[in-house]
Amino acid sequence: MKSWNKSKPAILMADQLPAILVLAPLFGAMIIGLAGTKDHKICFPITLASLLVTLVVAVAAAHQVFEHGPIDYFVGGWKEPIGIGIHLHIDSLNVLLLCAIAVVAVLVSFFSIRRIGDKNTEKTPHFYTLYLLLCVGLFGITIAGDAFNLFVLIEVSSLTSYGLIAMGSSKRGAFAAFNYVLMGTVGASFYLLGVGYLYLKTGTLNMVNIRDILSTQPEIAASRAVSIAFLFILVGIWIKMAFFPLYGWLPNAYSYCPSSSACLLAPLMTKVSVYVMIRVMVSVFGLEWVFASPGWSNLVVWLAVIAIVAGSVLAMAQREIKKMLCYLIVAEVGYMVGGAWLADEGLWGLTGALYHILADAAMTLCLFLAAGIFAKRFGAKKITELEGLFKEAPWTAVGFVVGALAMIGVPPTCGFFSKFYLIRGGIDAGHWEYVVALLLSSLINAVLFFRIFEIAYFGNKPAEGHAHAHDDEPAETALPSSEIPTWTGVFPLLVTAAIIILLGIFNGEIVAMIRVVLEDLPNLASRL
Amino acid sequence: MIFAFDIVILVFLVIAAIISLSVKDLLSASMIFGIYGFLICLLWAEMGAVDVAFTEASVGAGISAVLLVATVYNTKRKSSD
Amino acid sequence: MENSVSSLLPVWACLASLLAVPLIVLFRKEIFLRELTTFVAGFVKLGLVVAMVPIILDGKVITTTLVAGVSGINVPIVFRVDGLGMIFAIVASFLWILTSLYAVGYMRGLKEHSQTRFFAFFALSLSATLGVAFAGNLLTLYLFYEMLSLSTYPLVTHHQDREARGGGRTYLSYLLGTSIAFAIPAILFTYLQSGGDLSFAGPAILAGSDMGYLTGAVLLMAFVFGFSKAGLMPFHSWLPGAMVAPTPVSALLHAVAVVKVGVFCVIRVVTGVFGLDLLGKLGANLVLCWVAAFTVILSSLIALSQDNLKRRLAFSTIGQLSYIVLGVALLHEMSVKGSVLHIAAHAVSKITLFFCAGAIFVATGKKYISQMAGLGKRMPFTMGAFFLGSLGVIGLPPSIGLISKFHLVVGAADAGQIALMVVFLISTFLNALYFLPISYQAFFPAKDAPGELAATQFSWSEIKEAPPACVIPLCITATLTIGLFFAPTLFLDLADLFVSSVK
Amino acid sequence: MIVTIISVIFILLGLLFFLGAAVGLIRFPDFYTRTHAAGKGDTLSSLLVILGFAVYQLKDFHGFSHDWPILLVILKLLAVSLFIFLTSPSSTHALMDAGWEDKVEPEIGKGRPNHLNDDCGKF
Amino acid sequence: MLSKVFATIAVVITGGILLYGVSDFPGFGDPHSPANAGVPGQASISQYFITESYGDTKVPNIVTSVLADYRGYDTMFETVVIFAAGMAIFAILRVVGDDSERKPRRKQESSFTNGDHSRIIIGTTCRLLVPVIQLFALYVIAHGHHSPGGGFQGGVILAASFIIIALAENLNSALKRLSETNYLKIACIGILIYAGFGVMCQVLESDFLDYGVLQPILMTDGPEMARSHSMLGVEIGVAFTVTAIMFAIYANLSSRGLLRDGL
Amino acid sequence: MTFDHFSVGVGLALLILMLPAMWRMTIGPTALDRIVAVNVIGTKTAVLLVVIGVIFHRVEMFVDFALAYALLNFTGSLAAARFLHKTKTNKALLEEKGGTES
Repeated sequence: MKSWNKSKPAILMADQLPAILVLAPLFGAMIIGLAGTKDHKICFPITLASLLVTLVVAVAAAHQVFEHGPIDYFVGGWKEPIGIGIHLHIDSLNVLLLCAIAVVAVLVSFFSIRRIGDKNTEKTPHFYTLYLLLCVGLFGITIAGDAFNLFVLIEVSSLTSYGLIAMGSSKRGAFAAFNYVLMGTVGASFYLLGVGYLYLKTGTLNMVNIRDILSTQPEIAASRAVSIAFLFILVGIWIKMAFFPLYGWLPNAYSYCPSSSACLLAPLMTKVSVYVMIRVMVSVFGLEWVFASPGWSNLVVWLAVIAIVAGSVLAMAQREIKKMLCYLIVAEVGYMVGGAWLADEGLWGLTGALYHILADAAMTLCLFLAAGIFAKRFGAKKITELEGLFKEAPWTAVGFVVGALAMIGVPPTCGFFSKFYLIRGGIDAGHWEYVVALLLSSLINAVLFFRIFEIAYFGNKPAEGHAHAHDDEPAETALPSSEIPTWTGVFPLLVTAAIIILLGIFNGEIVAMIRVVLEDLPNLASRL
Repeated sequence: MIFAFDIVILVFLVIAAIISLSVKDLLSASMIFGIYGFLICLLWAEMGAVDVAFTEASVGAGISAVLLVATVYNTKRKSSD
Repeated sequence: MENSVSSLLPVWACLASLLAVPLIVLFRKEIFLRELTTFVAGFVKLGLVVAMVPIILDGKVITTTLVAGVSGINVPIVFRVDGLGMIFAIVASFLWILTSLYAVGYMRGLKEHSQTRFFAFFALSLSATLGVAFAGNLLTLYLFYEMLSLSTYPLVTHHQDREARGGGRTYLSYLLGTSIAFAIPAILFTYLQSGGDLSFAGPAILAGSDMGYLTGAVLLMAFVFGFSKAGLMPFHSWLPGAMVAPTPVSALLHAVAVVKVGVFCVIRVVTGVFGLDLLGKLGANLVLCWVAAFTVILSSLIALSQDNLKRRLAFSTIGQLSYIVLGVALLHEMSVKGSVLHIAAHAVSKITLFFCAGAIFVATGKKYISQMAGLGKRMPFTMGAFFLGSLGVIGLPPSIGLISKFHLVVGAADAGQIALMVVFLISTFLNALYFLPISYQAFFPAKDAPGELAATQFSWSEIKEAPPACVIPLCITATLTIGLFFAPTLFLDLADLFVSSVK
Repeated sequence: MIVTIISVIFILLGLLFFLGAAVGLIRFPDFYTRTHAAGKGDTLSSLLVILGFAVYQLKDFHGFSHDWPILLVILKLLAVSLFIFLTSPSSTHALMDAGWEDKVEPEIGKGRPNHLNDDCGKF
Repeated sequence: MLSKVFATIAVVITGGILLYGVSDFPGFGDPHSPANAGVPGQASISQYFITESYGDTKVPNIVTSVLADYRGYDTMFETVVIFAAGMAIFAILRVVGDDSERKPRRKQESSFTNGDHSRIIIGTTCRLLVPVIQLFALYVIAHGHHSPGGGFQGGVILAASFIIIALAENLNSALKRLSETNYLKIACIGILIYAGFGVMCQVLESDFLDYGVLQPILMTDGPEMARSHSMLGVEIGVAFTVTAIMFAIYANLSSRGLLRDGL
Repeated sequence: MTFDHFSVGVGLALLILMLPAMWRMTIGPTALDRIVAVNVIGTKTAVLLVVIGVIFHRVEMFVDFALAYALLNFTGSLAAARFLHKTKTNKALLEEKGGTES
């Protein structure tokens, strides 16, 4: 088959959406690398421009998906037989995540103005290059329709995130990044091993193809190697998403890195990994294969329960805001993994997990932005140092409160609705332990955040001179507030807060979008 | 017959890996890691994965050992465990 | 099957105080305008509520849909006013005006800080209260319930000192904690069980569903403990803790709004979610009955041992709330009616008592009962009102308390629960035991009492009545306690309407 | 056939030297002697082996016109041996030099005066 | 000590599971294994590559055509991985501007050793070899179509030649040949070349990296040769990035980001 | 016995001859001994690649690897030697400095 002989209609921009999604930030990064070292001022506009392009493209893709169905893109035109080339795929499962990534990236880029280097602004272009490359990786992961391509892009995102985490000037940050490198490499290797095993049994790397083979060839689907492939892929992704026993790298990595890196990584990395897990479950192995034996499902849900409880309890023990938020991420990952594995008949758990990916991205971004602002403007890193800061920075306080309420799960915010769907799935599936864990974690969140509110709201002493009170060299010192334009932090924060509420109000529409792809799954209810 | 190669190379590979992990002197460890690269390259070549073997040859011989030595040079030479 | 009228009145009634919030904040420098706003909003609100009374008495139900269906859940946010909601709304909005008057006096008298915040959140919590009163389904009820918890938190922690923060912490952790841990799952379970219907209109939500005794009992207790504002016993300790709040807050919120919202929710759950038939069939109500009975007795005993007046009042409130819960749990027509009436009766009399406690604090700075001997001669109006309020709470004639208690006791007897009837009677005796001695000592102090008082720093002779803004409201409520005994028609009619609708 | 025999002889000779180098690597007493054995022996023997294989390639060679790729291969093999010939001794030298600088004690000639600790920088 | 025990247990378990799966594999080199012959009822990818790739691309080395054309998207991102690694190391290590807080720990060395003889021997060898190595690297890059090799391997070898310069003389003389600003630019240009080929295809109204449509620009005999030529171009892009980044990593790593007095 | 068998034998012999180097690498009293052993194994690898090429009858392909090894194999030992030189000079520098200060 010679692909270039096929008569194509005049190609519209619309057909090229998946490619543009990864190419725009890639070109942005390269241009910054070429020209940014000379003139640092052009870095931010280029970043913003390329991210805005991706935002537009993501929205256009969403429109396309919901109007005309999934987008399939075959790189290099290698379409037939399926699997020789690389297949990019956008459907309702991932298009919302694409929009979320684009939005988060745009918002955090504002926050990162003048915040990156602290001491060494010379590294500004490198920061933005890594930033854009991370976006490339995340977009690429999300649209990948090929198991190996997914691995390559996981590597892109991991390597850039190592760099972003270690960019601060603190030793602890570098050490945390090193831990992350070790764990991340192990995770990526596990994933690769799994893909290798899968390839040996199926002879293809294309997700659609693998799924076809596994559903039509029962002897292959039943083979040990495929099960082990699944196990390794799963464990690899779990390491990447910091699922419970494998979360060790996350708290330090996200709390000792520069604020703007944390704001970009915390909302996106783990969520995208969760998406990868769901994609692997839904599109590569197929849910009926994954849930064939209930024992595994029960085991994973129990692990998720432990993750939720442990994350919440460990969060209670923290004194630093960011660390606390990091442990909350661990708990939230437990929500999503548990939800995805509930195996209830209506797939409400999976729906909830997918919705929670979006919701949690927004909530985490909101809280990390607020924590970043507190750290930057007031040097407040420990919870006790927040005293009286709600009065000093009322808008930041508004954003923080909205994020916290969403985390607790107060109704108009998205956090409530994601929990609603997850609990619904839990009840349907009869996993009461999961329901109890969710509620317990909400309770602990309430305790945690109201403790912070109390300190920040009632403390009379305005925070000053907190910055020096650390034993180690601080990752970032408080700059005189005149140096940072306040809006760069507050604007993205308030937008995020608004998104949290909008996500909650329009949750029905969003869930309807998410369920488009789940409805298409072959008659799941009868098999489970 | 080429199977014999397999066995010998794999055994050597294990030996090289264990030695490079157990040696306390990091300079030696990084050089022994070079041997690991050689053997892997041989393994690929012997299995017919020539492109991979070539990559391993160029990286293993040209770059990786030097980078490791450069790193050891800027840190401690003795391993602590 | 029921006459429903669509009207925006409940929405405006709810909004009246909500719209006052920005105005209050706006006028934070103009104290007079600020307080005027509060009063105007209060009267507007009362007017709107009263305007609905004829419609309700006509046997109709007012329904307003605010949001057609919350996205994703497909449950509308609906206001639905029936007899029960009406009683509660009247009581709350009327007492708000009095409390505002009282609060002005109290706050000025003590020169409190952050008064703007105080009045703003006060208005906000009233909106939430009316929202609960008018809630047409479980979701709406829950939303306003949580809104009330959050909007009263700044009021509870008004003093901002260590004690206030501790109290606030207990307050929020109990209220939010139980609602997250018990109420949400219970609501979700109901939602799934009923196939997405949470409305109070028509027959009870779960009336048709088949569930076992255990499921029913667990679900009922999850609801009751989830709405822990009702103060049932293992989850009651937020109430004494919240007494660190300024007295107007304690008065309105912890005698009327917050705690009554709790029992209101319990009544809604028993009548609207389960339905009397289903519960009677399952027999699950007995669990609730005994928990409530236990709470009644134990809280009365604890109240006896308290020396701090406000704490004694708080434990008394816990007991009285359990009367209401117990009445509903008996499932008898008479006792349910008694419960509904007791919402009004207890509100009027207990707020009098709280007003008195506050007035005493404003005038003398005293908090402890043992220091109040002989106070009746210095503060005759206050202590007189206190006596009348005590009568109302104990349920002695001539007070509205007698009517509600009569219904409760007769209902218990009719339902065949003699043991529970005895509980009512014992508790009434205990009530008398911990309230009447206060009044008695105030007017007829023992001989050695003044000596003890002399040890305090205040000069005994300087004590006068509290400022008129404090005294007038408490006189009005005391009068009401007695007056309603003679003219209870309105409340009786509304309660009848409600009882007949759930029967 | 002759080509094969010649190449086999070369290769066997190379293996013999390899064996010698290996024995030397194990048996010699100190670093310098071991380096000597390894450096000299390996270089020569690898040269011989590769030369052997290069010669072996000639067996398919029948004329320039269409067998020239074989000549290219032979050329490459010769280049391999040439580069081994260049690099191996110089790396041996570098190591030896480093050992000298690092003051590794020679075993042989303990009785003789040791110049190692004189002034090593003045060569 | 305990952690070592746990690590051992983890390793043993992981290895055990992997071996357990291996027992299920098709035999080594089995022509009927799924990877080689495909699954019944499905087109075999390997067979397609073996039979069709020369016709599609006119490149004898199947591996190269798979890497640079069929799966060119992957290869582009592998190059990006390398670029990102370089950037990350740069972002972590490089000390820009005022480096007074990091005192130069080692004296500037102008030669390999103190002794002249070593400098002569090593220096001469390297001077002889470096051009050969560079030539060889170019050969590897260009010859990737016909034998193993290509942009990545060639780039590594090219970088190694610069590293040898740095080792034989010192870092500065290597940096004189490939300075910091240059290697950063070269790395970016390499990826831009690669992505540029893809985007050019898009401009000519085809899919990303569909080299066939470049025929009018490259003026080749047919789309197959256009693919072949584009692959060469792409390999050159890879080589640019790999060379620059590998050398950059060495330079930063060996001198603690100071770019002077390195190893 | 064909030449292929002979080549396999040569390959195995070369592999076996790596053993002494391995042994040296394991026990080698100094780091330098180990590096020498590494060097030896590197050279043998280059030769072995040619042997494998002969066995596969694709010498023209495998000779490229051997060439790469031949050209690059000495970078490792060069770096190690340089390392030892530098640390030694460094030590000397430090001692010198310490001497002048005291």
